[in-house]
Amino acid sequence: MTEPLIFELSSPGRRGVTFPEPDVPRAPLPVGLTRTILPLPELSEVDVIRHFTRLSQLNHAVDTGFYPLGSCTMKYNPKVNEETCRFPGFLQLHPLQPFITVQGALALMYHLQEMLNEIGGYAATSLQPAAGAHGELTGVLIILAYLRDRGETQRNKILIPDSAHGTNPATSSMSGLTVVQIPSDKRGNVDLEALRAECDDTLAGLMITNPNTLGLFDEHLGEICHAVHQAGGLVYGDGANLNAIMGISRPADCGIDVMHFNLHKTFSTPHGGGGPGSGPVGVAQHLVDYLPGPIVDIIEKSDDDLPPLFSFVTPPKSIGRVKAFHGHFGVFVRAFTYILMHGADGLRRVSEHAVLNANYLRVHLRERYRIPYDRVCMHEFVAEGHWPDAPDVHALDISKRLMDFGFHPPTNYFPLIVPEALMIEPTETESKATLDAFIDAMGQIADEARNNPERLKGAPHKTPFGRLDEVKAARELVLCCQLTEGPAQSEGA
Amino acid sequence: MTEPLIFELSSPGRRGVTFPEPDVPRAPLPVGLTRTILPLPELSEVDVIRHFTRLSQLNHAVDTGFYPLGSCTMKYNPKVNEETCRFPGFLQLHPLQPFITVQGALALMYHLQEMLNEIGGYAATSLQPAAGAHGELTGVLIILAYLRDRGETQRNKILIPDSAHGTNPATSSMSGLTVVQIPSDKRGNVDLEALRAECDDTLAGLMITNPNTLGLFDEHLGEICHAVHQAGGLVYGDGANLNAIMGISRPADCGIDVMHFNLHKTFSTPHGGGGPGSGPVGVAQHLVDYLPGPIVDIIEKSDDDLPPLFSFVTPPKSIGRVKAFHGHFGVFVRAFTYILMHGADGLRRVSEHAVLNANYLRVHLRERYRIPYDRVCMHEFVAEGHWPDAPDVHALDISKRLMDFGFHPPTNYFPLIVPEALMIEPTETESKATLDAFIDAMGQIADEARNNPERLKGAPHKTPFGRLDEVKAARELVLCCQLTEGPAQSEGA
Amino acid sequence: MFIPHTDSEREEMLRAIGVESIEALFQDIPEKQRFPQLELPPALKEMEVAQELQTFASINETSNELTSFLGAGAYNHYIPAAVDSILRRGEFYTAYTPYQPEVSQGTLQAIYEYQSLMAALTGMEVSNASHYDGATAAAEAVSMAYHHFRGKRTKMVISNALHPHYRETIRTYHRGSEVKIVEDDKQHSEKFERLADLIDENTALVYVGYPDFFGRLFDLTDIANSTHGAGALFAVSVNPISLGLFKPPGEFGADIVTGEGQPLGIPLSFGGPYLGIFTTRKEHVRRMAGRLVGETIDTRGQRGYVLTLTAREQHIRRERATSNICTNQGLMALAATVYLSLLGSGGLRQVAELCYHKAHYAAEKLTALPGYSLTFPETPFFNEFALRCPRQVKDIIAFLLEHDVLGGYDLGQDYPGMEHDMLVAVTEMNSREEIDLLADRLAEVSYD
Amino acid sequence: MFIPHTDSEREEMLRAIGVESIEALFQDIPEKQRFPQLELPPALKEMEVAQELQTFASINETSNELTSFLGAGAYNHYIPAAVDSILRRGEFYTAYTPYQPEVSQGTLQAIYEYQSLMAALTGMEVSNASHYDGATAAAEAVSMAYHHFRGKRTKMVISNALHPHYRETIRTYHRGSEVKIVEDDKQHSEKFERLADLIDENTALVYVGYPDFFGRLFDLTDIANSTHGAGALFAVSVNPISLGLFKPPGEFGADIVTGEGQPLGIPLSFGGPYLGIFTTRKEHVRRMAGRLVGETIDTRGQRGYVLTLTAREQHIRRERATSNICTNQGLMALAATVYLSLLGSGGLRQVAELCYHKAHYAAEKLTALPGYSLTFPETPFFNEFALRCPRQVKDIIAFLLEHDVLGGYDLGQDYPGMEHDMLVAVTEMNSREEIDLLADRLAEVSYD
Ligand SMILES: Cc1ncc(COP(=O)(O)O)c(C=O)c1O
Ligand SMILES: Cc1ncc(COP(=O)(O)O)c(C=O)c1O
Repeated sequence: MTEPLIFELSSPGRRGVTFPEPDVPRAPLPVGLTRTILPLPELSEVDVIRHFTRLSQLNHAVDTGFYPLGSCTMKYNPKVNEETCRFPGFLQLHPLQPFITVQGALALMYHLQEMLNEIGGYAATSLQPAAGAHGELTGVLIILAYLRDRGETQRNKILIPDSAHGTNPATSSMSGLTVVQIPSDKRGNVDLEALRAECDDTLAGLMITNPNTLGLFDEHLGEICHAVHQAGGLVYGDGANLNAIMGISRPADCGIDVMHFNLHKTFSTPHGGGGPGSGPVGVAQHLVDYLPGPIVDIIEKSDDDLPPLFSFVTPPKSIGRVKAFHGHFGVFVRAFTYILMHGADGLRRVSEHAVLNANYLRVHLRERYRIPYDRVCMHEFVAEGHWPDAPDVHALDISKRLMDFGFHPPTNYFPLIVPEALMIEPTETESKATLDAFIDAMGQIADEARNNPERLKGAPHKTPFGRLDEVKAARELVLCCQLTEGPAQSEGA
Repeated sequence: MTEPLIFELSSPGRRGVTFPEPDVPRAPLPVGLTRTILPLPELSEVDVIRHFTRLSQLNHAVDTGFYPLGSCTMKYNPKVNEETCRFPGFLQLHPLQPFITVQGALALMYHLQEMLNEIGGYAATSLQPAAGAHGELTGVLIILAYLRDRGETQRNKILIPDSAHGTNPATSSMSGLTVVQIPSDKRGNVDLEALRAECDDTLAGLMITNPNTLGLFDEHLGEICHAVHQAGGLVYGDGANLNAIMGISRPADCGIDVMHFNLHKTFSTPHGGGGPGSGPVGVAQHLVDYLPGPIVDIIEKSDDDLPPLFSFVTPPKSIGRVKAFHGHFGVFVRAFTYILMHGADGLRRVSEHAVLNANYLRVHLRERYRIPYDRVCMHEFVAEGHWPDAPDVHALDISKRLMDFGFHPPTNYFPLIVPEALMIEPTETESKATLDAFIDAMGQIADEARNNPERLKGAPHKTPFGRLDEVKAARELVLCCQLTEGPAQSEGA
Repeated sequence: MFIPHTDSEREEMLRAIGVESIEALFQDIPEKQRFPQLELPPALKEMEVAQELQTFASINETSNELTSFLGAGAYNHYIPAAVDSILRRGEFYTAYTPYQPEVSQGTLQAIYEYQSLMAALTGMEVSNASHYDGATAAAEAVSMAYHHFRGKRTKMVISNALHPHYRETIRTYHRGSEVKIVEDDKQHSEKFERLADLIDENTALVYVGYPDFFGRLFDLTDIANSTHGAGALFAVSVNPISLGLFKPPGEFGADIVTGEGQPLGIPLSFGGPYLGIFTTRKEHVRRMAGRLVGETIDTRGQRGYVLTLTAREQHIRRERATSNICTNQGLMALAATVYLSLLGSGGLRQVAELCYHKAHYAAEKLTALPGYSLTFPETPFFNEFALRCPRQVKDIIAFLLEHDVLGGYDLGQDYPGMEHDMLVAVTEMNSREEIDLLADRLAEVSYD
Repeated sequence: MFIPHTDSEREEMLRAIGVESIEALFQDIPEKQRFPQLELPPALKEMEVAQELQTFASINETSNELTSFLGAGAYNHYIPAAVDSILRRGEFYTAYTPYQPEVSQGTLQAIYEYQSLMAALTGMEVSNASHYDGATAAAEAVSMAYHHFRGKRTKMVISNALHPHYRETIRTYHRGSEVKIVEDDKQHSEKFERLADLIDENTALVYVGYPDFFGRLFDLTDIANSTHGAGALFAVSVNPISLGLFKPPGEFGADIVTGEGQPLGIPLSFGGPYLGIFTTRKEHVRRMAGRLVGETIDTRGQRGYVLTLTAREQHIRRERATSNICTNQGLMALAATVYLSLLGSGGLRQVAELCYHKAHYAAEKLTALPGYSLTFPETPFFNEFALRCPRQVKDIIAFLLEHDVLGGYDLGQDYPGMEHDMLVAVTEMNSREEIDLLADRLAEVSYD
């Protein structure tokens, strides 16, 4: 049963919510500026609730089952986070209230900044960026501002490993930089020679993801950073994979000058069906002055009786703000709750078990799937979803078939350096029982690839929808609907 | 895919929630009293959330679709109710707090008592009863206390129409009364002659449901009450069907001495998968002193500056409390919110549209289904789920087949006076579009009864479960499970 | 709003019915009684009603704003956020009794799990799907005992230390029946001698609290034996949290266990809705009141669940039903199920221990104050104890309230002669500082 | 807790992997940098963390406790309870970007509906699935205009009355590019003459606010014509609530409409997460950034939805992508979708009217006070207006705060010379009494 569109459920004149009559005189409306038609759907509250309740049930989500979507850290989102972020003392704060009225919120942001500094090894962090990619843009602009400040206007080249996420090159070109792609070596590390060859005085820096998108900790990370620094460049760290290394290794200690955190990955804030995220950016001491503002600082130290006084300050050479207001505060509250519940040991345990789970899957799956860079991995690994003796079966077919077992598929076709990539990130919140069931399903699929490939090509079979025609969508480009009379109720039989 | 039992998902040593270590010294435990085994399941939070999320999706509910379960008033439950009842100022109140600290809660209860008095026409209302049946018990005990108080110990007979809900006779025998069943007449009213014949000096009273369970307003209600009163008995009103008559007719005005309200039906509080309900009991002036205590009253009137002071008081001849504390306060908050949102006109509109919807369905369904007492109905009506020319098809088959169209079936096999009863109560919150879709489905089913009866006998087809073997359940009586090793994850294919 | 009809739809519907107006649908109602003008406050919009209710709520002082040591049958425990996140699912809370199992497996399996958890927790064999609360569960236990002996035994021997509300509810429920309630007095010794003395061959049931209203825990072996020796049934009312640490009544041979389930993840909410626990032995299942879920299979061979033994219930058996109960506490039973699933055996034990240790710390602190002592110094207790005070408890409570402390419960309200005894409850929510604060405040209370 | 591993499971897993200990999995990390001891506060249990966060929250004074007239880009509107009840559904908020449409139709259809609603509201043809907020949506509009002219036009003419944060964000985003931002001054007349003067053949984009930062509403016909006359694109930043009452930018010929979606059912939450609205004309769809959902069918013939035109995006096109955006504001877009579905055209119009009438009542009341006047007396406004005050706004705000009133926004912070101008916002949440109270308080403010 498909669900009608909200517009198709509309009946003219119906009302879901109404508001009081004005308690003030009506003012005349400006002539010529008022709108004549406002084609929004008209429904009762029950229609709206049913519609979205039924829609929700068509989703796979962390709350309904395993979601090993590589690079996305689909860990469980603790329910207490959803309560704390809704405390009226947080939810009903206007971003521009006088700072004296929001000391609790500022204190929370300050402590979160400090915690992230500690986890990453950084001197300062701005919470403003809205997501990972936004953090990248912020970080690269900081690098550029730093270099320009030193008069190094010729530095316009940025190095990006071929395993990098698409946001890295996209960010770089948004920032006006020229991207040079660096190949990976046989062990899945950045090819050190290729990198060194590009380390000249046009170098602005390197964007590196570590652990990288193969799930591997680069064995030459120190040398890589050293080479870039030697050439006068800076190193940007894509922190998407921080979940592997909290309390295990601090990016700043390894030479990464600036990095974004993904609160929506590492720190358990929900992905929201696509967002919101939050991508705070941490920087080493030499970049502190360039952070986007404002950030929270203590403007009067605490004394015996009084707590410290917090306020917003803008760093002296700030690149400027990267969005309105102060960032995704509601996400901060969740992440702060999460960090408080874990402490240093707890966060290390998180990373340890994320890595344990990934390796457990890896050693079991390599019996049936080729794993191109097969060494101890961090929080994720990449398998090949293809076999020479089952030429018609592709990673996509495996993914679709996994849905029949109640699993969300791994990330497909990324990173680009592995053909038919299946990028698998179990996270630490999954139990051995779930991993075992996934291993069984993957085994059965490997069998079916040989015995019954049609079962895979036709998958999924047990989901509410079969495969969707993406070509038709792109060709016809029906991107929104109009108010029409439509079926009000889906039918049986 | 069936969902494993919570016990089957357990892994010894796993923890969903943990608590802090004691901040006080440990006290020695009493010898010989401590427990050695505590066989509860052990899961992580994500396992628990997934389990109950998946379970929930196996339910039909008002929030997922039409639920015309007769006699249950499955109207939409406004979402704002779910917020107001969770305000910390309500949720975190202990029932035994000094009354001076709970004036807001007492004021709310007082106003709700007054509102119910006004809606029913009563002199006083106790909010204590937990549900309809509990209200019945309360009301019948009040009648008995009143009669006994007047020395009428011989009055042990209670009259109950044959259309009554099972709780009415069950209540009566719990109260020590002898039940005499009164037949219905051809128009679905209480058979007045039969009633009069039983009106003697052993009569304690009559329990009447009006509108009755056929959905009909008894055409002789005044005469019925008069006859009972003449004989020295009292009239109890089962208020299950109040949704038809708010602002239309007040039970007390018609001669009903005592009645329960169902906040979980008429006043939109959610049914909770079986409860909680709330069954406040309203009484006419002569019964006021017998109400179960405590009820809320004003003990100091308001004056210019101060609001009135509310407190609990126990009526002088109270039958005693019928439960611990003061009733289902969380349900009161919802009902109070609902009444405030409607006002007098709004409640009347509710009843008007409940009746409109029922009659709209009735006139359409009578084209295909026999409606034994076919006259203008109130908020519901009863159809026969059987045709002479489709002898194998029964009300149950129709009900199961309706599920395939996304509808919850009507109430089956009640009231007992209609063979193969399908008791249909749409409520006012359903739109014409939904009713039309239901009419279409019922029409299609009437066709299938002749053309394709197997389709009905085998129904439902599109639900996650097929018909369940009730005989096996009653024979084997497996009523709880033990800790066992079980499948941790359901399987595909 | 909640009535979706547009004007034109309404017209169309009236036309289909064949009447001119909605009013015409109400001809069966005598004109005199038709369309009364109700006097109710003017209708508020959602936005206004939310503000209005907030006003009511904010007038109250909550157990969170105050430092609370109030228990007496309802306890301030921590409720993990996951509990409410499940209870807020519309599929659970906007469904009703699972009459139609094919579209109600969520509710049915959850009830089955609830039954299993309650049986495990109390050490019994079967549980029903819930009663209204601890008080009505107790009243239903009395009915069950009465029916068990087919009315041939009418005496119910009930400990005076059972919650006063429960005892009163039992009496109210059985006003109209032949049942005779007898009680001992509160001072009965650990051996329940006074209670045992009341048992005779007309005794159908012996009822005790465990912990009792004063928080006391007794070894129930002897009283269970005396009861069974007289051929009567033995019933125990429990605080379910205590069963995380203490022997379940089933191990003492209880025939019926009832209790207030509120501590299992259900908010205080000024007294309700709560949860009536009811478990018993399998041999009594047909006389047990309330709904019951059993395992079975469906036509596709899948394991599933249905309401079973419905022939006991009012909608089938009518005046011969075991009880009139219909709507029960479904959602509250779900809360308890989720709560126990989250805590598991380790978590429940932890909560029970925290309550126990903190209550004992409090008892030690408070009895160290001059003028204060334990009312029952010899008896073990769980998380609540009676404290003999140097002044009338009602004055002490008023004094404490001035300092934003919700003192305990004034036992003089229910037990004449105990006007100096305060029932003090401590849970995992009370910190050591709060207990010390209580001690400091109580130290300030001068002698009469 | 959140790591489900029991000790024995951990052992078994390590054995399967073939390592002795978890530490052994981290050999690739140089020892020197391995296992730093982090200094973080000690771990709290859920029960403690809930209390701790409550402490942080309670230190703040909320817009509900105070009487608030603060807007300036974020508004205190009523959010119907049904919105959050949908947002709390785990199926929505714990899913991610719907890469796998077969198990993501809930999210996909909701986005499609969001796109449809935004297109309808703004009077445009297509909408993306969201940007981070109104500021970054504006910055992306500038990028789009730049790419539209393939870098051949580099000048962006931006109204100085666009939200200061948006203007700053645009500048930050385009620090590294050739884009040149030019602004007029805030005093431009209704005809946008000053802005029009800046347009030339190198102009790619002209950007105005509607309402602008000062709450003002202008007829955009002429400036749209001037813009198009020069061959440039015309972009408008909106407050979506105002579009319940006022002509949508599409009717004025806008090429791009952006805006802050927060007023559509999203809580203030100290500034985020909010919602960046972005709509445009179909011809520009391939250069629009962000995700996009399109209709299609599945193998069973059912209508369904997929992410489409993904070739524009970073994960396919990498350094040639339209933007780097990946994670967006999915859940906030859902909030707006539910909000608009609940209100419908009637409800949205009602909210817009309430804001309009109340703001105008406030303007009348306040300008009747001696020393107060409208800064822009000639121009229509929506729900916000600049009030010229007899004293520095910063003093007025401090004075009002003493009386628990959150005054408006101090325009002097962004506009030198406007230290006496306060931006006052009024929504349906402000009662007449509150407005009168503000007037009373402002009357007490004496002249300098
Ligand atoms: C490796 C990597 N880098 C960057 C990003 C972009 O982060 P965001 O989606 O939060 O913008 C992602 C997102 O999945 C990623 O996996
Ligand atoms: C007519 C009638 N009377 C009484 C009851 C019992 O009410 P409750 O279930 O609230 O105890 C019902 C319940 O459905 C009913 O329909």
